[in-house]
Amino acid sequence: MSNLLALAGVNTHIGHYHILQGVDFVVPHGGLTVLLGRNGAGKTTCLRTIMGLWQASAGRIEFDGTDIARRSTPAVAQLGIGYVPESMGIFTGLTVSENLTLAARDGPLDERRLDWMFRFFPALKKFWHLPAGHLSGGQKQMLAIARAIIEPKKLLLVDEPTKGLAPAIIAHMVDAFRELKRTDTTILLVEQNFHFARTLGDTVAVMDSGRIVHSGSMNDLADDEAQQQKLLGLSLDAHQ
Amino acid sequence: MSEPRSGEHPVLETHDLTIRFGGHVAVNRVSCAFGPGTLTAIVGPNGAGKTTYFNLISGQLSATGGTVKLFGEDVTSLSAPQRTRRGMGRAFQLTNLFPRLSVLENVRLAVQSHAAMGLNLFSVWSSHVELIERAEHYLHRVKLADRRDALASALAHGDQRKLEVAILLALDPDLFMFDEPTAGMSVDEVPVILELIHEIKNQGDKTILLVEHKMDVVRSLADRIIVLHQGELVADGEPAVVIASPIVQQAYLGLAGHE
Amino acid sequence: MQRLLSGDYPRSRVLGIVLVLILAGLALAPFVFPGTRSLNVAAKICVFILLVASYDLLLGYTGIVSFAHTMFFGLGAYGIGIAATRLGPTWSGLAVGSLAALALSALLSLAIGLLSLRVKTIFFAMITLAVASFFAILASQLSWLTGGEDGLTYKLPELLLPGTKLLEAPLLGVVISGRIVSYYIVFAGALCLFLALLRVVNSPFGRVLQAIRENDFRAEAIGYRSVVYRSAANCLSALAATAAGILYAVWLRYVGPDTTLSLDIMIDILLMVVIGGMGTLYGAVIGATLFVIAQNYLQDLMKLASDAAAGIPLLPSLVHPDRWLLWLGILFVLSVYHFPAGIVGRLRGNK
Amino acid sequence: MSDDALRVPGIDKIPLALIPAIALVALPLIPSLPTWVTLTVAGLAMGMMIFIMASGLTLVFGLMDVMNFAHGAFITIGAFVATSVLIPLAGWTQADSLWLNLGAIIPAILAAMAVAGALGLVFERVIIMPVYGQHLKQILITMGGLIVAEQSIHVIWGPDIIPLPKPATLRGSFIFGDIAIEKYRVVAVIVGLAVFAAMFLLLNRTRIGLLIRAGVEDSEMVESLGYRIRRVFVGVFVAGSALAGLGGVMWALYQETVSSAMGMQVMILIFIVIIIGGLGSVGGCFIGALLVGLVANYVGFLAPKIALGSNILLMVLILLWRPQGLYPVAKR
Repeated sequence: MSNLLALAGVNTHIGHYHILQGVDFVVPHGGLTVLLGRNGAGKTTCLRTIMGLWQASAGRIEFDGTDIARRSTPAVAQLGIGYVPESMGIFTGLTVSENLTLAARDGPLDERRLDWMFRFFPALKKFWHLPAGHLSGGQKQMLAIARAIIEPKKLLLVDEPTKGLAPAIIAHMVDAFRELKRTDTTILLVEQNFHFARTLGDTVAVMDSGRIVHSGSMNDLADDEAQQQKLLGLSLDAHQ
Repeated sequence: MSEPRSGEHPVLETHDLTIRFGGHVAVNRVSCAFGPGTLTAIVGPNGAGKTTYFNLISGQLSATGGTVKLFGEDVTSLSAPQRTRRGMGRAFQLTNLFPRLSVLENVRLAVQSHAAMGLNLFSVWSSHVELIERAEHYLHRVKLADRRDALASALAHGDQRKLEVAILLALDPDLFMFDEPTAGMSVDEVPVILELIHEIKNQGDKTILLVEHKMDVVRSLADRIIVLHQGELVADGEPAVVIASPIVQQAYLGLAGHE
Repeated sequence: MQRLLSGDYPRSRVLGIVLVLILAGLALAPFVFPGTRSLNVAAKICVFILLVASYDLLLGYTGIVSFAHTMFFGLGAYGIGIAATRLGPTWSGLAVGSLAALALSALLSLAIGLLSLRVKTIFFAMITLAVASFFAILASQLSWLTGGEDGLTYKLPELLLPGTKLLEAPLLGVVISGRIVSYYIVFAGALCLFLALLRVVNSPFGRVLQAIRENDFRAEAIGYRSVVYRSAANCLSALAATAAGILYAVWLRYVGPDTTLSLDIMIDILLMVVIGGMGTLYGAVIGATLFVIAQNYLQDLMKLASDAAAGIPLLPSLVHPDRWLLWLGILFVLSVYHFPAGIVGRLRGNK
Repeated sequence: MSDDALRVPGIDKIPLALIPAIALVALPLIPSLPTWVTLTVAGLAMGMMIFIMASGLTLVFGLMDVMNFAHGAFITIGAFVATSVLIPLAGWTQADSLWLNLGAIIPAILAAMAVAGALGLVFERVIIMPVYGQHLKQILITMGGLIVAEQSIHVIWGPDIIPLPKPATLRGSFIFGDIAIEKYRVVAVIVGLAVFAAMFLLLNRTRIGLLIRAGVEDSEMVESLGYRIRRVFVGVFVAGSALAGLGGVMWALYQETVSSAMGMQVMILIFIVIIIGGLGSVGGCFIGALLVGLVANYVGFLAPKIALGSNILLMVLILLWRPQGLYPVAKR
């Protein structure tokens, strides 16, 4: 399997902070890669750097064979990368329909694709003409994901889709991502919820303090409880 | 400001403290009391509401429900500066300094606030030698004395975090609130901060709240852990017991979500 | 010296020399630069140093943009003008006028501050602009009180009148008239109040203002209520501007909308504070001195240039004496971009 | 924030009701119905002209968080450019023929809008671009731009006030029984409504409008969807400047004079309108402009002495009621 996205030695500074300190990892074609790590490890910065919302101060970000590290955000998006930020970035004053129409950059909404999405995000159909600000947290998250995939994308970046959501909605979200995987969309998912990550992930990278500290297959990590504890968890010697 | 007070009331109490953002309940009816001389760690996964809980206590956010009491006095409707004047001190997760003022000046301003001299109009600030000496003393404690004349913005990240702590010390609060004090610090800088927190704790009359992810740090410092998950208080007790409890393991590893 | 300057030294040799020269020039103006016009210029420099310094307390130290500064300046001037017209040219009349103006300024500045200082810089700037323009129109409309567009010309106590001779013989070749007394009242008043402002910005209070300018969120978190400090700064600045207005009215024996209230003067103040250097009161000294001298003498120079360039298209109108503001405006824009610390910052070698 | 989620979708109608409410309150106070009608039309006309000038400014603020204190310069420049076109065509404007009048006015308006728009483009690139996000510098730099622009007007058109008579067919009034309504005011109302309708349709019915509305909320997310929001920003800035130019022409014809100070005088009203409406809200700006126009005319008739203060008083009252203005723009 070849890699769709490859980061090599990526450094990002935000003001005086040196957040990414040489990040290397790859996202293979067609799979779902999970980026794990605790709060403040640099996961969100990593996605924002890929999107060009922060500029990398050093390093290469190769997408589909071209270096996109110096590209502007719209240019990155136009290459076929969809982005669901942690804040979801819903336009609350626009209706559900308008949010999706805006995201369909290449023209009118594709009815068939829309029907396909309504199957696993039925709330969107129900509230089609409601301003998105009135949706619940889970519905907003669905809209945010739907918006990112309203047109077929080569790569989807999703930042903590389960944050703040109730268990039943998380279960629903799992189904949606499974459906999405079937369409051969490559996905890079930032998560803290390990269970959610384990259910969906093919490969995994773990970040800490601005670096990748582990990468490999999700199954290997899921089977190795000691490793899990060391990388993610609660054990005494997790740190230094 | 910080004269000893009678022990009838806990230093800090929150009762049914709640805040909603739109439909999302970020902190949900959290009731908890913190006594003098204790160090409580607040843990929980990302988005659990820890920093929001802190913001509600220190007054950066106002609650949609519930109360905050400091030494038995209801401070829920007071502003952040008013709470600070009553003995709360807060260090921030993201460093939050006065970038174009000197390191010494950053600390001196906190000393000056503690001395309630902010509205002093007609004396020269440098004539208040005692304030400057106190500020220097706190810089010594965080090992920043040699950078006193540098601009705060010129400090390295780790040093900025130390300065953040020095400002907190300079407020000489009864209640210390640390929000991930060691985040982003290099390995050799962390002990300086931990040592300081230890010292404050050993004074015996201060109350410390600590939001922290690193469990080794939590274990080495805390007498008590409370766990927030999805805005609710899900566990409260001694560190060893709480860390071992299944509910906490689940909250952290996300097991609570699915089964 | 340390106490007088509140420990805030020029911190640049050139700046120090220039400041001493300005001080000496103003202190000895009646003797060194005799003549009505040059004494007028000197008095105007004194008044504007105070006015610009008080504005810098807001803009440079607290980070607030207000367009109501001329309103307070005008209140002071009209206080004297109206009192002198209504109560007659007595010292007690002047005192009543001054106190009333100061009290009104304090109230008004607090009201504006409480209504709008909690919010964004832009909002405050817009509100003050609206309120100040309202006052300017008010002054020109209430002609029974303010003399309308024509303003008020009034008498002052005899001691201050030009006809009054204090000494029989001229001193150092200068007749010591009431005019000279007036000048020294203006000079001494401006100097004392400037030093008082210097003290304020270097006081514990002044430091809090800078902290709020840098990071008001954090200033709140360490116990300073920024709205209280901002309002206090706004009020102090207004009072100092009112005092400048009082001095100006004493000097001019005339008050009208164009000399105190107009937006043009507000723009002049902005030019002076930015070109001189924001956030350092010495910038006000340099800015005001340069500006007033330029206003009075640069135009002569430009007239020469304009006449010389006659016949060349566009050039004469570009260097026409009335166009000096065009060049200052360009200088102003360049200052904001390239040397925000102004001339003083340049001299001190800051970036 | 919490009631935000519970609120029924749809716009807040209370501010909307203020306009008829004020007109009705004024009705019994004004001695005769014809006077009331005249004043109401005059107020609406004034409001519409202010709206045309203010709408671009408030939209630019909503989109880019930039307040351009030099916006008044575009108004003045529009008026002067139109004057330069109209003066040589005086024969056409003073002829009693609608077609000749239009033949002069339309090119004048187009020229005014084109020049103001082009200057807007230069202004955005040269003056404002380096200070995005820095409010204090923005205010200072745009004030500097205003000084330079005003002085440049002096260089080009001289310092004197220039008379600018209305075209012949727009003078005089329509008479309905006792009621006389100035023709020009009717035209102003029609043009204002047309601009408002065009803006409303653009914002609510077109893709570019969708983009603008989304950009006001979260410009970063719009970029993440693959749009170059900077181009939209610049476009809005230029359009706003061009509208200021249009408003300048209308205002100058209304006053029948052009002076370099007119932009700044109108700016005060514009600021009051934008503050009343809620910084960044086009709908709020429309209502605010009509309120200011009506109140100014009613009070000007009833109590000319306090007419000047009426707008400030209106602003203070509205801010005491809604500190963020009638339609606060929630963002950031």
